[in-house]
Amino acid sequence: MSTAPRHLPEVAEHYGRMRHVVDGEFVESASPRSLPVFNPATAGEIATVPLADSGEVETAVDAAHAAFPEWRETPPNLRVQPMFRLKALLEEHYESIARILVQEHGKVIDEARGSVRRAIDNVGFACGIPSLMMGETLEDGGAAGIDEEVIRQPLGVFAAVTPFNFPAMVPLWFWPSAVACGNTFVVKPSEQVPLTQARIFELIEEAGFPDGVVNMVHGDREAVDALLADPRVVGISFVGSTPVAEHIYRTAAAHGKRVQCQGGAKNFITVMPDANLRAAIPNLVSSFFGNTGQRCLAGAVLVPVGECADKVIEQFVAAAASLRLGYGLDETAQLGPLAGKPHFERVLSFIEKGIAEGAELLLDGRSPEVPGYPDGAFIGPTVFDRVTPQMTLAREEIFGPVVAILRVGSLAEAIELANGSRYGNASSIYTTSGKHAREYKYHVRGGNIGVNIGVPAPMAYFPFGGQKDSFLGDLHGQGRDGIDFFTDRKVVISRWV
Amino acid sequence: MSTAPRHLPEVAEHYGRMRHVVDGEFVESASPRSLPVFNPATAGEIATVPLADSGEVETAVDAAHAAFPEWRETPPNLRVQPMFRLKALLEEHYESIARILVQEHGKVIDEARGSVRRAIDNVGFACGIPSLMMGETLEDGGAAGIDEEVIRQPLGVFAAVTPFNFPAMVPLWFWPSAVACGNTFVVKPSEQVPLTQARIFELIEEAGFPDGVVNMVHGDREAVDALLADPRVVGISFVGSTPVAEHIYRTAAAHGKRVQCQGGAKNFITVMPDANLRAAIPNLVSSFFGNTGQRCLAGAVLVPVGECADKVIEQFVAAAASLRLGYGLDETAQLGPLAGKPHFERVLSFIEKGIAEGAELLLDGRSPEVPGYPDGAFIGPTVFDRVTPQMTLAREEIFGPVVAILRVGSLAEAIELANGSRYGNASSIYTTSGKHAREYKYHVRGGNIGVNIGVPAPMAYFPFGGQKDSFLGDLHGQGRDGIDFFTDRKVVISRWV
Amino acid sequence: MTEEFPELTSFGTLLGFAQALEAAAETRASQAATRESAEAAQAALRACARRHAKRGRQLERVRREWLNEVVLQPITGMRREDYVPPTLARDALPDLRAVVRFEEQIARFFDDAAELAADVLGGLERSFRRLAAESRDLAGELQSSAS
Amino acid sequence: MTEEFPELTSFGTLLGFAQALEAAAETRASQAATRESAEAAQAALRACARRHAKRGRQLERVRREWLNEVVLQPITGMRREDYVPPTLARDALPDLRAVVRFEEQIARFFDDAAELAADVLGGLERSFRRLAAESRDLAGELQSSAS
Repeated sequence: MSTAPRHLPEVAEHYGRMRHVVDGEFVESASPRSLPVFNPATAGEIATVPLADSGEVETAVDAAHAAFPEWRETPPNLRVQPMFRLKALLEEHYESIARILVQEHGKVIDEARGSVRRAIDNVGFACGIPSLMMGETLEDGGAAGIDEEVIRQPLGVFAAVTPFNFPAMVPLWFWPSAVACGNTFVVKPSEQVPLTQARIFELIEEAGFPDGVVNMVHGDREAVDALLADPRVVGISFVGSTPVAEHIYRTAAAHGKRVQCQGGAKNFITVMPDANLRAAIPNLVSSFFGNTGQRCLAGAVLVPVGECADKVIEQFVAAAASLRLGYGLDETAQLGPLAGKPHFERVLSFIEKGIAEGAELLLDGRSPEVPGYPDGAFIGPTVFDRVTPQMTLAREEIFGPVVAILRVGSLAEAIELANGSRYGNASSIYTTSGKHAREYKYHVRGGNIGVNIGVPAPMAYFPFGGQKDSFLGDLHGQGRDGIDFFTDRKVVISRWV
Repeated sequence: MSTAPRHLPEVAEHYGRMRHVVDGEFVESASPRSLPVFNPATAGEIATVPLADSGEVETAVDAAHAAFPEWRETPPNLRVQPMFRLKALLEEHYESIARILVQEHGKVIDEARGSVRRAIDNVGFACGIPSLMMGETLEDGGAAGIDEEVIRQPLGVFAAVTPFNFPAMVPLWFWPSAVACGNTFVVKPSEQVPLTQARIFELIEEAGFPDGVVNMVHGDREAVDALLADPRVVGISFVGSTPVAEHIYRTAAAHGKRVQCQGGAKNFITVMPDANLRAAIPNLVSSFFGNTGQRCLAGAVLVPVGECADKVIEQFVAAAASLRLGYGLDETAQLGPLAGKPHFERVLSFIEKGIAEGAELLLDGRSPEVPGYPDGAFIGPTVFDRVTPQMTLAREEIFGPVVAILRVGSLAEAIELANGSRYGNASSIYTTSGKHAREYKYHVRGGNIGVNIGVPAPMAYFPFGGQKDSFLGDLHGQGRDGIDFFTDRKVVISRWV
Repeated sequence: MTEEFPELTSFGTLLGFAQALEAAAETRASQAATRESAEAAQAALRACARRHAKRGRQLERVRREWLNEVVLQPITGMRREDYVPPTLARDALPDLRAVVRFEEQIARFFDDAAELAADVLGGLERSFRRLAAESRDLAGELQSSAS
Repeated sequence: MTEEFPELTSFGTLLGFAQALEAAAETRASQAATRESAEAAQAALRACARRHAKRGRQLERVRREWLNEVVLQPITGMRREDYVPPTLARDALPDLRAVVRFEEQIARFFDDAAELAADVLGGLERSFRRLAAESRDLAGELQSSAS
């Protein structure tokens, strides 16, 4: 019997040089440019990722473009058969995918598992395409003897450019629905975390999709620009920061493509005096610090309302202070490192700016002690009180375990505060009052509203996307929105004379 | 290399005594009543099926009733996880299930495989419940500040009573959707063909549904009456003949249950002079003789229109005459035996009545030579010309490889003829004219219309059911109709003051 | 089998712990069955072992399927030391009474876990309560099989 | 491996026949690879064998997933004898030329099968046409690897 912290074994020490997946084959990149991939907890190098040049991207689009006509004519019920097999394969390899994810990203194993679960759920959703893709018909819908129907048709090659914070899940928000609808696809995972998606692509191959239907290129901005410029790519899905989202939205639109871009976030979490704090505090902690704050749905600004502020802050800080930092493969760790050294430095600079601007530092997470991981990109829970709406801490996306507290006097003020942000990704309220909850979800501009839930992450069958500067486009990811994005509605009006 | 007919091995010679499945356990029946199960090709006994008394049925309903509250509160996305596992298990055991089906039912292996495919597709459909079961919401749907939403909720214990002609598929029209929606279920397969479903239940157990969620009792009318009378059974799905459908519809309704009953059929198949006969003839042959005529969608009355009649009949009879009868596990056999001796006798009596009533026997399938299977329930393709609408052959359901030809002069006459039948399950037209096709599908009263397709069998995600005396109830099986049948729509109107 | 009982810092570790408990219970009941001579006791112990094997599989599914963002929150209030099973001396087989005691301890674990889950996820609480109740039933059945 | 080539009475048997052809092609190409001495020819034969293994798996999926009621109709017009591969003499290994000839025969089979499927199911026709074209390509590649 072991009493030591439970260290799960790594799947491999080093994963070698990543390969693209083009036309059903894993292919070595010929590009001279590449980057090392690091484990952010140990700072050890665990792989090399090539950075595709535009020619390699073109080859992947070639394959997707060539595969489209036949895949599009494969009936929906047959298109989902490899999807069902992939669902089963992902379940079978669930644990090892989660462990690879921890190695390259740093999040703790339960968070990794949870995100693999969500990745799988998106594949499960896509298995329902025969029902979900149905159009509508109306006899005599045009006039007597003239029938009208609407049909959904796939469009061609789609591509997704995805971020570093959810290496398994975010690519799967897009390609399973797109492919199940009859499109073909090119995925470009974040060059910072290419390993998880590479493992998933091995399973995609095993599931038996026809060659060229799902392709992957590793790369950076050059690859993205090649995808944006290629006239055969009919649509782009992007998740990342708002400045990049704006670039991609503009460029894709200039090339006449469909485009949906999820940008940054600054999520306000309101706690009412009537909230049940016993249930709320651990949930708040998970909202602000889960995934080390690197969630587009993470709480960023804590807004206690009225007289409850001191009590809420006291309990929240105490709970935050007790979180155990560690390597994500230690099952008892509750908080992993930041996903990479550059991002780590950026988060530190926000903390320093907060101090400089005069906010009150209640909990300082800089230079935490993490035994065994002296080189890891760790920052512990950090909490600032007495933040004002004008301070950087209240306005800019930090994407780390850093909390800004803004005290307000009323629910109306809290709502006004949240609505004053340029972002509108998520927002939550903790309350026992139905009336307060209804007010909040009715008035707060945000794509995802939580009621006593700090991470209001829509499940695979619901749409996922923000409002205001957190989202550019109209149709969100996931759910029926995704199906609308990946299909064209064609109306057929028939008269037989 | 073998040149002999390819005989696939039987999964087992004898399957022993069937057991009920109650509360997650395979249980021996204590009932003193039982029946032998025969292989209709060899006439050999291959199993014994117990006939449950009402007490045994009650135990199964007990289990389903007890399992309901927790299953109903298991979230939809978790309820579909065992469904996904079952999908994978059915794929894995696809071939052996099909072979067991041939052994007990007699159809040829490709037909068995095709029906297992459809069974699996229904499980696949049910995997989409999180999307399919969604209700609708409207902010301020009641008035300013008053929101309105509609929620779908499961109801409790449902049961299905299923026929002998599709031992794998028909039970799976019902229970996967019902169970995915959060209900629990009791299946009573046909006592004539209990083996296939028994094998599927082994996989259901392996898939890990909670105990009591899916139960099975073997039995006959006594078991059916017990299900109908049990006040805890909230709904019944039935597929079989119209007289039994009427009994079940009436009795279930008298007990205040939801009920949907698919009854008999007499399907009219119209061939226009402009039809493409090269493509139509083999398709017609499969419509009339596939599954040895024991399909509720099988062609029964062939209606050639106008001058094409002689040519159509000549080619159709020639193709029918060349069909190769045999044991379904011989892969080259094209036509299996009838599913049982009593039914075999019944079909023979219809042929004799046809002769007695004066129809012209073009092809006589009585006493065919089937080498190696002298005791099999074989009847070959049988075709009567010059049938009149008043003859028994044109009016009653035969459910065997017996075709009645009625010649008509125009499309309008053909439509009138089809609409004159008390049944309205399926009807098909063969034509190259869009106008003829539109006329036919617009005017013919039938739940399933084929255009150049002789067996218009709706896929799992479309509703399956007839019109007129072929169906009693409103919501059909499969697709969104099934989900409506297995859920209640509850409207919630909220005002928070 | 190595028995690994993690510290209880999250619902993930709680479920990992629960699975380890089930595995330990299966082992101990199987071992005790080889030691007991009375047929009724043997049968009850074997049934108990089978039950724990099935529960272990169910908990694996619960762990995979129930744990999403909503419950990825830290937990406090349960100490690992209060629930780890007594270590087996080398080559010593547990007897039926030891199995009964362990079963009661398992029931306590799941009761406490249900309490923790109550504020977080109804389904998890209910699963834990059912497992606790079943463990108490199993303890009772084992007890009476010995007499 | 027993090679079983059923008579062609339905799309089910047609696909069973096609799978048997793919298995035979895989075997023959692998065998020929052990016999050929030129490296280019060996490599081409091994690639050919791998390709047929993958095609066999694809055909199994086509058989399971495409065959529903719509295509359960009898077929006529293709004679089994026209497509079965030449029997291998005991212990004799085929050479590259025999593999090329067989590949061409396979292409013919799929062309004829596509013709039959044309009236029935577009997807099936297209699959067969693609397999035929690919077999002709394979034959060409093998041919040129020998020179």
